[in-house]
Amino acid sequence: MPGLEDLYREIILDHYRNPRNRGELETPPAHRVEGFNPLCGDEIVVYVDLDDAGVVTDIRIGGQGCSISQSSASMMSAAVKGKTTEEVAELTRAFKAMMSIHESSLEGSEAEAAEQEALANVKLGDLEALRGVVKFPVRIKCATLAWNTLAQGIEESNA
Amino acid sequence: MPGLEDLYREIILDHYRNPRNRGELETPPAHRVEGFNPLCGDEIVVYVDLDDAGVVTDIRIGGQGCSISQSSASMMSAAVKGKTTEEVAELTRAFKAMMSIHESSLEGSEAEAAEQEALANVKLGDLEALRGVVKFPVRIKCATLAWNTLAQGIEESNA
Amino acid sequence: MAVAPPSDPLSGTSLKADFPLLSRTVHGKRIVYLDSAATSQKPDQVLAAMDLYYRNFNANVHRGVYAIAEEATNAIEAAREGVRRFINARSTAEIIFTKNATESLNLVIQSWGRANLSDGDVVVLTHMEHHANIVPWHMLAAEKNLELRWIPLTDDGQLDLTDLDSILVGAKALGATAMSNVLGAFNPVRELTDAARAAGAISIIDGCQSVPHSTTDVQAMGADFLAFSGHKMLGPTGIGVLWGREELLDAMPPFLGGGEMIRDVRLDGFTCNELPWKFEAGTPAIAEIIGLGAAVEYLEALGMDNVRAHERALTEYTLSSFSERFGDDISIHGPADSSLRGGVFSFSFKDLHPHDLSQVLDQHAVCVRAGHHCAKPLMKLLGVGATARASVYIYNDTSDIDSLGDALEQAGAFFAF
Amino acid sequence: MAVAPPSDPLSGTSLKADFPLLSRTVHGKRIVYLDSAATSQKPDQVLAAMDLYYRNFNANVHRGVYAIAEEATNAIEAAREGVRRFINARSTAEIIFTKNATESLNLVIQSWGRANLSDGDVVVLTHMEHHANIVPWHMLAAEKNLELRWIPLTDDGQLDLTDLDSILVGAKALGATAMSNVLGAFNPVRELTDAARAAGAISIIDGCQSVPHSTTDVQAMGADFLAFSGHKMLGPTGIGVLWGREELLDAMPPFLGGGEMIRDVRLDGFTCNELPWKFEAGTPAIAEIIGLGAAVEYLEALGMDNVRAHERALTEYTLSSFSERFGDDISIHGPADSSLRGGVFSFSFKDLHPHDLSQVLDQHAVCVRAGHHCAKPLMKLLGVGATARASVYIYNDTSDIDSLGDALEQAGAFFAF
Ligand SMILES: Cc1ncc(COP(=O)(O)O)c(C=O)c1O
Ligand SMILES: Cc1ncc(COP(=O)(O)O)c(C=O)c1O
Repeated sequence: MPGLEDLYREIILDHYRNPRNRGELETPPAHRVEGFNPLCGDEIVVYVDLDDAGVVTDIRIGGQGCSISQSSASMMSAAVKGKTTEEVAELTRAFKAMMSIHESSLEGSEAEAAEQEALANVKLGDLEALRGVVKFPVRIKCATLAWNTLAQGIEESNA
Repeated sequence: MPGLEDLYREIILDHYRNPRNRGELETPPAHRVEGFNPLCGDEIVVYVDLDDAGVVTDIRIGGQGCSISQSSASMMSAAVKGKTTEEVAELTRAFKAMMSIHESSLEGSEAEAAEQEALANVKLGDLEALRGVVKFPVRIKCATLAWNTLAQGIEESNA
Repeated sequence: MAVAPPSDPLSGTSLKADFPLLSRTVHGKRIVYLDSAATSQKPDQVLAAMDLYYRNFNANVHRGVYAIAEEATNAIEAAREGVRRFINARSTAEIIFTKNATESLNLVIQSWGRANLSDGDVVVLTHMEHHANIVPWHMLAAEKNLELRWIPLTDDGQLDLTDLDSILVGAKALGATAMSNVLGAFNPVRELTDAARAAGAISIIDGCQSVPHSTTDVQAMGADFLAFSGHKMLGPTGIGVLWGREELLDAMPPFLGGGEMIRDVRLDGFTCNELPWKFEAGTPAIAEIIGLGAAVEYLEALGMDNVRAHERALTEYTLSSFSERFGDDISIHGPADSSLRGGVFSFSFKDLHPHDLSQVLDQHAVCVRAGHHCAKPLMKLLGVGATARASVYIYNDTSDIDSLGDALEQAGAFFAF
Repeated sequence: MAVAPPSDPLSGTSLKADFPLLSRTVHGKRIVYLDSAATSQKPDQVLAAMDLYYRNFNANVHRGVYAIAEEATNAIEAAREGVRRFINARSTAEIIFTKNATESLNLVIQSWGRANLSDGDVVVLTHMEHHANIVPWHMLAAEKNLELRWIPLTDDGQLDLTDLDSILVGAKALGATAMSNVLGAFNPVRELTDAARAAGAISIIDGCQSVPHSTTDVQAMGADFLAFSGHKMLGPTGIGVLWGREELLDAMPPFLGGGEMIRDVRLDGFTCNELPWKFEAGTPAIAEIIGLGAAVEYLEALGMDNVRAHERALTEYTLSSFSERFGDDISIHGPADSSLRGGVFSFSFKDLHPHDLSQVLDQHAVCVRAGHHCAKPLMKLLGVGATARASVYIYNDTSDIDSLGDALEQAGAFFAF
């Protein structure tokens, strides 16, 4: 049985207590996007600033939520700053791959397996601390909320 | 356990095979009214002719249904012809009293008890043969269909 | 892929042991249950799955962090995946749980219909529809002034598709049952949906009678919506399914509003949750969804091709043994060819009214239905007020048909005195 | 008639034996179930009633002549009479079975609302409503261009009725919960319905939280409609009730169309069945209705005044022991006076997010809910995104409250490192 220590690593609680990049950015030039977790009421607001080359020049996080959603957002903000949107997309895929439960590998095609391997090489750094969330499936949506919201924000500001 | 003989008395089957007063009347002067048993699809059409004194001068029955609904309609037509609407109303009450299951006499007030007794004196004649229907509760609606339809017809033609 | 089925791959006799009700006696005789088109009996496996839920992980779903709430949520989402697999839907987003097939049909007709139909639009139905696929259309027709057109029937109780294309001209929607609950006829669903699509109409298929009795592949079917009920396919009461194509469901307005179906609610408005939850307002029928999941597993283990082969064999036996035994005294509505029909037999016997007939059969512990079977327009077309209807399922066998035959003989004798 | 109730007429401890789930262990500890406001546990008696149906008289209702169909029909109509008695309705014609309270509310709002409301009409709701009594109004408001007005709250989480009459000016309908599922507050329903009637508005009361926990008398209540769910009052999932005044129900158009709710169906239209069946389309939730009937009998045997007294005693215990144990570390929303509230405690504890809190509590087998409790407008008013919520029922006792307190201490310690 997974214990609380698997979920609440020290680094998570640190990001929760001392969130990085908390705040707002002026819109425009920044883009603002909101995300909801309809199950628990968590809300996240992401402000993201992209330059013409598609580099995340700045990012800020608002909203409220549990330690998992907030620390995930905080770590994300630190991890994506200065990255190109392609790099962000790859990081997002790698993070979500870590967060997904593979109940049956029968369904995965070979192409998917190759993709998995490629993503395994992406460096997640601090984000690795969230790996234990997989053992608490209801909390996975907490961990991915910020990432989905950012992805939506990037998509919208490219449109 | 009640047997089929309790339900299908010979006189019922006789009325079923040789229904009295089957047919139609011209409207006006007669009044036509339809009744449905939504559960089983039985349909009854009653044509009733009332004179100025409120006497049922003629009655005809149409429609289709099971032996219980058809024989009840047939017996009813024979019983009400020539009666005043007051007499018909009393007969209807007496018939329905016979058809109702008194699971608990606790609820009946004294006034109701008196009414019961008065109705017990109404002569039902052939209609008595339908008494066994009470033991087959789903069939009660078959037996009362014609009566409800006639009551509606009389009400409408008085209106 | 499938080889020609053997004459009867299932033994109804041995399956009976799984169904506790079938060992009950009525009026001192062992029950002969021949009313599965109305509702099926439930195997121990389904009852056990629901009992396990109530005794071990009863909790509200989707919103709890604690262990049993998570177990309950996982169980209903696993059942959704089971239903998806059973009908070969593309995604669980397309599997919406309702209270019964009637609600499923009303959901489509009211939500899709209010948003997409307007004054003078044409909807095509068949003359063998169940009230559940007629009355909601009447309600919408009154509101929107729609024209309803009806696909007629052939003399042996099949759809008459001669003029299908012209009937469909200008139609926006087609509603059709995959199998009639009165005639037993299996309809050519793919032909209907192809013709509808060609005419620019969506198709809404009533699968109440087909899904429990034959293999369902919504992708091969070519339909836009499919409705069915759990209680007719070994599942509990209180649960139905609506399958719909994701693009259509996505574009539709919500049907019932409340918890579960929202993403956000404010004083001045709300936004909807994603599919399938957008259409599942309020606390779901948790135990019932779990029971339906167990029913689907039970049917999958038997194999739906085997179910169909068993019932086809039983249909052939019924048609031939009754014609032998009763000749012209019995007349069975619907197609005579067992490849065109399922095990639903609406019949008239001598001059006995169905109501009287089923009363006598009950004394012999034989359960058949008597009535209009919620298909009054069809009854009118057949020229009857009601029929008696016997219908079979996996647990029935030839001995049940023989018992029905014996009871019919007794009924004939009783009313002949 | 009723004497002042003793401090606690029920012993939660001895009732626990009737509830199989409560002897389950989670993470090696005996479960402490404190989420009955979301859904209650079910006693053996309710599970047995449903099992008996499925094993002994499972058949479709209202249309069968045979014995088990009649037994099933009698059972659900007996349950309807039981529900009528339980809420003191005038007639069973007023008891409509739905799938949950959410459907009950949508039924009224859509059927009554579409027929009676038009452009610019005013509907008054309270700021503590559940989404089930908000979202359907938003949907109708968008369709009909209605104005929604909101009764505000006092600082201690009661309705602020200071301006009630002016808020109601010109209103056609009032929707109000009898007891908040977040604040625990019992609202003064009679005062609300009187004011609504005086203003010419009908009143639609959400009884989801009040009906399971206190005596209900719809005639004394003065309301026009009352909605509640079976699963919160010891009954199964998949069943809800709408009570309505017969004159209003009679005048309303049907909601879902299909079998059971019709008197006649033709190609060109249909006529409705009488009440209550007019609003019950399709095969009913037969087993679930029977289960609800058994739940009502169980509650009646306890006595609803005793249920209320038990929960009031437990409420007092909770409020005083938590204030003693945790002082300012805990803050409980809603009225502090136990005569004004039921046993639903939404609280914040230290600076812990409810989601994290309930995760830790789960490790101690304590089940509480964390989230917005389907009351997002209220959450916003309270200035929180979510709360943790513990809620009690007849089977809870002071030892459960103590276990919650112990687990809270552990949670505080865990997050303090
Ligand atoms: C006050 C209130 N109203 C409505 C509901 C909705 O009930 P259901 O989900 O059973 O439809 C609930 C419960 O979730 C509730 O607490
Ligand atoms: C063909 C058909 N359609 C619809 C229905 C309605 O199903 P339910 O009553 O479960 O909603 C039935 C069964 O009664 C049926 O046989």
